[in-house]
Amino acid sequence: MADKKLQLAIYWGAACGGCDVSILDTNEFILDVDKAADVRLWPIAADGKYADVEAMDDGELDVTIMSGGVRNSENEHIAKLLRQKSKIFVAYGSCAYMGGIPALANLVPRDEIFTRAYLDNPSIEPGNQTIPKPETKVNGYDLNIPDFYKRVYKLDQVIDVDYYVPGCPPQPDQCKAAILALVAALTGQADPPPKGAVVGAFERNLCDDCEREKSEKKISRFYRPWEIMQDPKQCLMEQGILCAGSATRSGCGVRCPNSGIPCRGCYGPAPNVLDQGAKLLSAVSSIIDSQDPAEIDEILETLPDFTSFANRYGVAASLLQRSHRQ
Amino acid sequence: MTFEPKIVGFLCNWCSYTGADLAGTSRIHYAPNVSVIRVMCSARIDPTFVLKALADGADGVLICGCHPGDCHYTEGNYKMMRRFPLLKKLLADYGIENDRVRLEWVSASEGQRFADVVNDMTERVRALGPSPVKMDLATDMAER
Amino acid sequence: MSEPRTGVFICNCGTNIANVIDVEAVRAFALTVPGVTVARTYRYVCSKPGQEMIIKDIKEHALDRVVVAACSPRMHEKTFRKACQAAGLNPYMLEMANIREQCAWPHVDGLAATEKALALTSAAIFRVRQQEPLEGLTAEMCPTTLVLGGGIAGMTAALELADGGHPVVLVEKAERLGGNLARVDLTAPYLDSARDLITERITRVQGSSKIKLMLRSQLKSLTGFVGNFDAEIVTDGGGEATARLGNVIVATGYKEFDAARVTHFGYGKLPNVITSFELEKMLTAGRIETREDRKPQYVAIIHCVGSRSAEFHGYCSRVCCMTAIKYAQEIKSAVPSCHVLDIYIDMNAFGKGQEDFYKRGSEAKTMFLMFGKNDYPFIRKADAKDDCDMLLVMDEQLSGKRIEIPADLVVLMVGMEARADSGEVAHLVNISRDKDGWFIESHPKLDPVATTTDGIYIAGCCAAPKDIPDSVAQARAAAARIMGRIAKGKIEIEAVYAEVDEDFCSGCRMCNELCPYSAIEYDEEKKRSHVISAVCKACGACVAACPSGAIKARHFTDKQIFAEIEGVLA
Amino acid sequence: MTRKISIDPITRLEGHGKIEIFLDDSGAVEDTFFQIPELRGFERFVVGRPIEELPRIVTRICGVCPASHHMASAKAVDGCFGGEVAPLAHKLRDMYYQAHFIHSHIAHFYALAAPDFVLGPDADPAIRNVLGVVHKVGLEIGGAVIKSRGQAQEIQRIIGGRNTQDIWCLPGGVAKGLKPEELEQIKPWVDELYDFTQFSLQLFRDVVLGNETYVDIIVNGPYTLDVHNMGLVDENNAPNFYDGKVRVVDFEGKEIFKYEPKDYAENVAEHVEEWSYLKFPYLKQRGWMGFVEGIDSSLYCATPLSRLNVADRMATPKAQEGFDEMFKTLGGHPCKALLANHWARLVEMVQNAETLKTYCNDPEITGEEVRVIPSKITGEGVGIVEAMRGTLTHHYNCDENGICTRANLIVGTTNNNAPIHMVTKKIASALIQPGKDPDQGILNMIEMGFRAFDPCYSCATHSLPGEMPLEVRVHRGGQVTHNFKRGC
Repeated sequence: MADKKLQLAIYWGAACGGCDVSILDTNEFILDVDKAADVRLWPIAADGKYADVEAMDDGELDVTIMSGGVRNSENEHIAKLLRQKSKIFVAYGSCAYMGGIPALANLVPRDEIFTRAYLDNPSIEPGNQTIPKPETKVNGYDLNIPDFYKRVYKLDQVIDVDYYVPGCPPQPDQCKAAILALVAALTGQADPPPKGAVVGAFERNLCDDCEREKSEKKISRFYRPWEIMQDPKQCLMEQGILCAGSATRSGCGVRCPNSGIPCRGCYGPAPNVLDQGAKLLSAVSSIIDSQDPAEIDEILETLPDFTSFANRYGVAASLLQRSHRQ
Repeated sequence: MTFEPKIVGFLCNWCSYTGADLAGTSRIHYAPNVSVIRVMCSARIDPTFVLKALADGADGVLICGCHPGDCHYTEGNYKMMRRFPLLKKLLADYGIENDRVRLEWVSASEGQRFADVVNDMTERVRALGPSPVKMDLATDMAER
Repeated sequence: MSEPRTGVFICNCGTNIANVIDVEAVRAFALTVPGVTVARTYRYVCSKPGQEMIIKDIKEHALDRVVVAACSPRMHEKTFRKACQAAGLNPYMLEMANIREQCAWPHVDGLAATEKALALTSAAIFRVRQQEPLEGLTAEMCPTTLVLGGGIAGMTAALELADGGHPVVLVEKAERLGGNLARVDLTAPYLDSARDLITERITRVQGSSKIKLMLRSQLKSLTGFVGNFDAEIVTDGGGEATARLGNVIVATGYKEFDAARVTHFGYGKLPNVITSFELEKMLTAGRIETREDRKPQYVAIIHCVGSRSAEFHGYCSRVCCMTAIKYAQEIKSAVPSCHVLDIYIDMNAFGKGQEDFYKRGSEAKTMFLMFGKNDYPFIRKADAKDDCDMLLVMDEQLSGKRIEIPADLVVLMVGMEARADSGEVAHLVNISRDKDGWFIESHPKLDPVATTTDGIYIAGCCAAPKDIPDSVAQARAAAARIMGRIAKGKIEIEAVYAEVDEDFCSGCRMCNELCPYSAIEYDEEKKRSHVISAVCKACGACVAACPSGAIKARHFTDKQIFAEIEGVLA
Repeated sequence: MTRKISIDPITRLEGHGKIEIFLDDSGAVEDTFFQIPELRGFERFVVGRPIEELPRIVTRICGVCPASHHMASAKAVDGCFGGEVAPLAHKLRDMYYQAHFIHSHIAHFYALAAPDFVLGPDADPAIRNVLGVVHKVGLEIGGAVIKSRGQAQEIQRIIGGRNTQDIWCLPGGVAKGLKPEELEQIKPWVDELYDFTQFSLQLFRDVVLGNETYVDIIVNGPYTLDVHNMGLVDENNAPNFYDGKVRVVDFEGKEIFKYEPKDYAENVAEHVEEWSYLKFPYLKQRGWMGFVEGIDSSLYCATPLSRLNVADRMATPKAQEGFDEMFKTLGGHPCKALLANHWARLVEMVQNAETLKTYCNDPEITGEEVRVIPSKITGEGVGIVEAMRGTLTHHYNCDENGICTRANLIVGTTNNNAPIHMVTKKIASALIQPGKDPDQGILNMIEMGFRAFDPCYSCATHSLPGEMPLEVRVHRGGQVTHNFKRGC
């Protein structure tokens, strides 16, 4: 490139597009990005040719911002290609960072996903026995579709990632801050963050920014959000409503608890934590107000399906990564 | 050759670890499959330890603490008592068989009991065969 | 972190370890682990030359970490920490692999045991890599000692301390001092008067300016830590007192076994079946008679009532045998005409002067009969034609015959058992009990006076059945230990405790309720929680529970334990 | 299904939406296949989750229209609790949803459709994007576009606490109400948005209708299909996006049927082909008759145009004017010109803005009774809303503890799977004739066909949202003779 503009690519793997919308949600900032950078690829908003990317030199792109994890062979292929073409690779959003909601599929066997989608389903064509196949022959024509992997991977399980921006989706201001930090680093105005850093989030957990009043905690039963009318001022955990805020990095602006909805952990674990779910488990169970095994079981009955709360966005990032049922 | 399970034990310093020492001092013989990691109290045992042990290739994890009401820290073992059932639910959802992770109360004077627990657990885990976790994670990557 | 320089020392423990584990294989393995500079095996690493070897290597090879694969850390961790210190290495840069108690001793298959020893050693090497130098804290040592129990042990300990010039608070539940010994007449083996033994002490205790005596009183709560305890003491009738204390001696004694629980002796039904303590009463009164006020012609003394039995207590109560011999002699001198039958399982005469005492006893006309463990004599009312009140039926072991013995008075040598409130006491002062309810020493052989809680000591029969000299010895030992620490003035607090990294604490307050010692404080201003190091006992409950990973357990950090896990499974 | 397939570098590329075109010996189009590469299995992995969590999980099916999934899901969940919902909550949800429609329609029209019309289908792809449009029409208008979309998003955030991955709905209502001061904050934006919808219509008139070629393409291009239309209508058969009955009308304007959401499974079924992960819905009573057009066909479209085709009228006055103008210009109601979807979108946007205005002036809207605590768990619910891209159906079952036992989803774009498959063949056949060699131009032409549907494969298969990456391969005599790619 003749001019000094930054070479930027924005791409999605097994994502929903919400991350791209969060970039659009920086509104006027988009125009600044347009001034500062050549957006070489951005499927949701710009016209980029796959061939163009293939034709790039290695490292020709300054930054690739990729949302979404890896669900199939295509996701992996393009992630690897963009990694090769990029100086800095940013895993953007919870899916890229931790696997995200799609990684809840890691708790179920792949064949059951097909059964449910194509066979056991109230609106499927009566008597249907057909299931899509990667390779088929239809009246003499060979057709194929990509292989659906056994599980979902977070990006750094497939490629080398330089920085992470957590959030589902990342809060637009955080997105802005992260992009500005990278631009500053690339234009030599600031030191780059240490490799592997989580940018666009804070060091402390959500409780640090949550306005709700907190006191000592003891839980004698859990409530599901619809079971009670909550006190908007008091800590949700203390009201018995499971909230992942205490085990989740802050940076989202506390939008869920502020709206009366408990945190589900999309910003991921605290800096020193290996497994967000295990930590939430440890904290939440420790404050159960009983020393009697039977009573403890009763109390836990009021907290169904804890696993999907423990790693709502991070099954792929959890230590066990997926179900190991044989 | 029969499969020899590798089991990681997390024992509290005051009751269970002392009990395990007593089993040795009393020359009570038991299966050599459990390697013990000493913590001050079962309350120090973070569920993360159990998950990490499984992810790193342990075929089983044994947790031992003082009997309820007899904790050196008065109520540390109750914290473990509360975490354990929730941890078991989580492990079940991740497809980890029930017998692979176990919590037992072993006092400083129960050398024999410690030996029995180790023997019984070793047999159960041997019956289950090797833990799939480490292998799964390796083959997933290969299959991509 | 620059590549660590670790020294690994594998102990043969004579043949204890080396006979089962291939220590050379462990040594060879250790040398293959990155960061290991030297690895040696040695006959006894804990011996002086063994420690000198470590010190020498630390200096020569500039070691910054030491792993000792030997016995249980509960045995020698302190020893090797001192060695490191002597070489100028921070004691917390040591880690032990327990390849004796938890490997060589319980395992027979040498190959498997060696495999496990490798795993344990590798775990220690991985762990020590993550360890950091730690400094302990010091705190004031309050010179006042709380003594719980005014029996012979409690009074002795109190006087020992008072004589040393140190203040004592002596708390006794009953309205008088003396404990169980006050219920005894003469003592074996020298037949000196128990009364004389205690009255002298009671008067001195009451007279001492250093001893604050609180009768009809009980400990209500104990908070704080060694050198800095705060006690709440309640007295019957609503009196409440608080005291600042440095140390506590628990000397709460024992309770006699309830003879009624043994059915075949008919205690409670047959009026002339009495317990040893009931006999003591008669002896003190100097009148040995049956309920019918007749002088007994046949007195049978039965040993091991409640002791050494499958049904009740497995242990030996230690004092009953000699006491029984004492009774035989006292009864003889009180009622020369009567026949004394001593019915026992084994004669336990282990202590000083006791064997002679037993000889003298047998020379006096006492008939010794032996019954088998758990094969108790049976007592029934005699028939009119018989010249006695009761008949004892037993399978006599020495003759091998089933015999009937006449008896007018049967004395049951009731054993000792832990007091009903021992659980409560253990909870109050935070020490643990064994399966029989006796308080557990920090080490049964090497430290039978201290407990697992720093600053809490035990003396007398609350720890296990003892005779008077043992109780007194333990009491004086406890007092001496405490005086030593008082002399030192300050006390070192272990460097192992939890601390909050405020950069990561989010003030969620999950941990606040979890500390049994209330060592966690929440700062409303800063909206952060923090741990009072001196009060923290390092259990790690808050560390595991902290969802932010903001609380660190010094010397038991996540990093260190993760490394240990990786080491075991490497 | 767990068998392993090794994927060589060439087949790796075939994750793109893909069209296979097969020519006969004469070189005429013999057959075409439109294939969708991916699925994610939401229907399966929401099973076992507490049912009230689903509205906050299924939004990740699509971040471009998360509110559609949030609303359909919330209504299905309400059903599982016996359908007790605070009346005010329905109003607030509907209000919120109008704002979401505006945000999405603006994004689609200006980012995806406008480039074709403002810059022209033949413009250099490198500038044929939203920024190109901005540069062409000027920063001022570009700024207005960005500002308006931003306002529509912000309105959702203020009402529901969050936009993009909505969190707001709970069984029996919503988690928070609308405070008077929040309403005051919104009001001026709503007025501005209304003006912007008028501006957008005018822009369409000037740039598109003012251009002969465009009108010709719209009306006479190969972009028509003789299939039926589906859409959600209120009791007056006016479009309703949040609630109502599903009406299906044939392409001649005759009502085929109208059903309650709970009866969807009697009326719609999904056909499966081995060669695509995406299912092909059809009218169940007619049975699967293959990819055929005609008055007896069992296929239908569910698009903005379809919604106006099934509607007898619009629900608001200014929108009604737009409705009349559009069908008059296009030669009557209903209309089969797929490209008219862009216009229909703008007309819908007017109704959205007008509805928002009405709510802003509703004195009850700032009330506090926004949620009731459900008294029972009845175990089944169907929620249907109009997603921007078509009728969206969520159907859940749960056990007595409110744990999800089954979930079934028929999403907007899926409805249009068969029509898209067919229109590609139409376009291909029109462009590729014996002796006429296909060229790169085929891509844009085919792509315009796609854009009409605004296909969202994030929704449909949870693959790639927004612009459809595309690969076209032409086979002849068992050989691939041409291979065109765009996007990725």
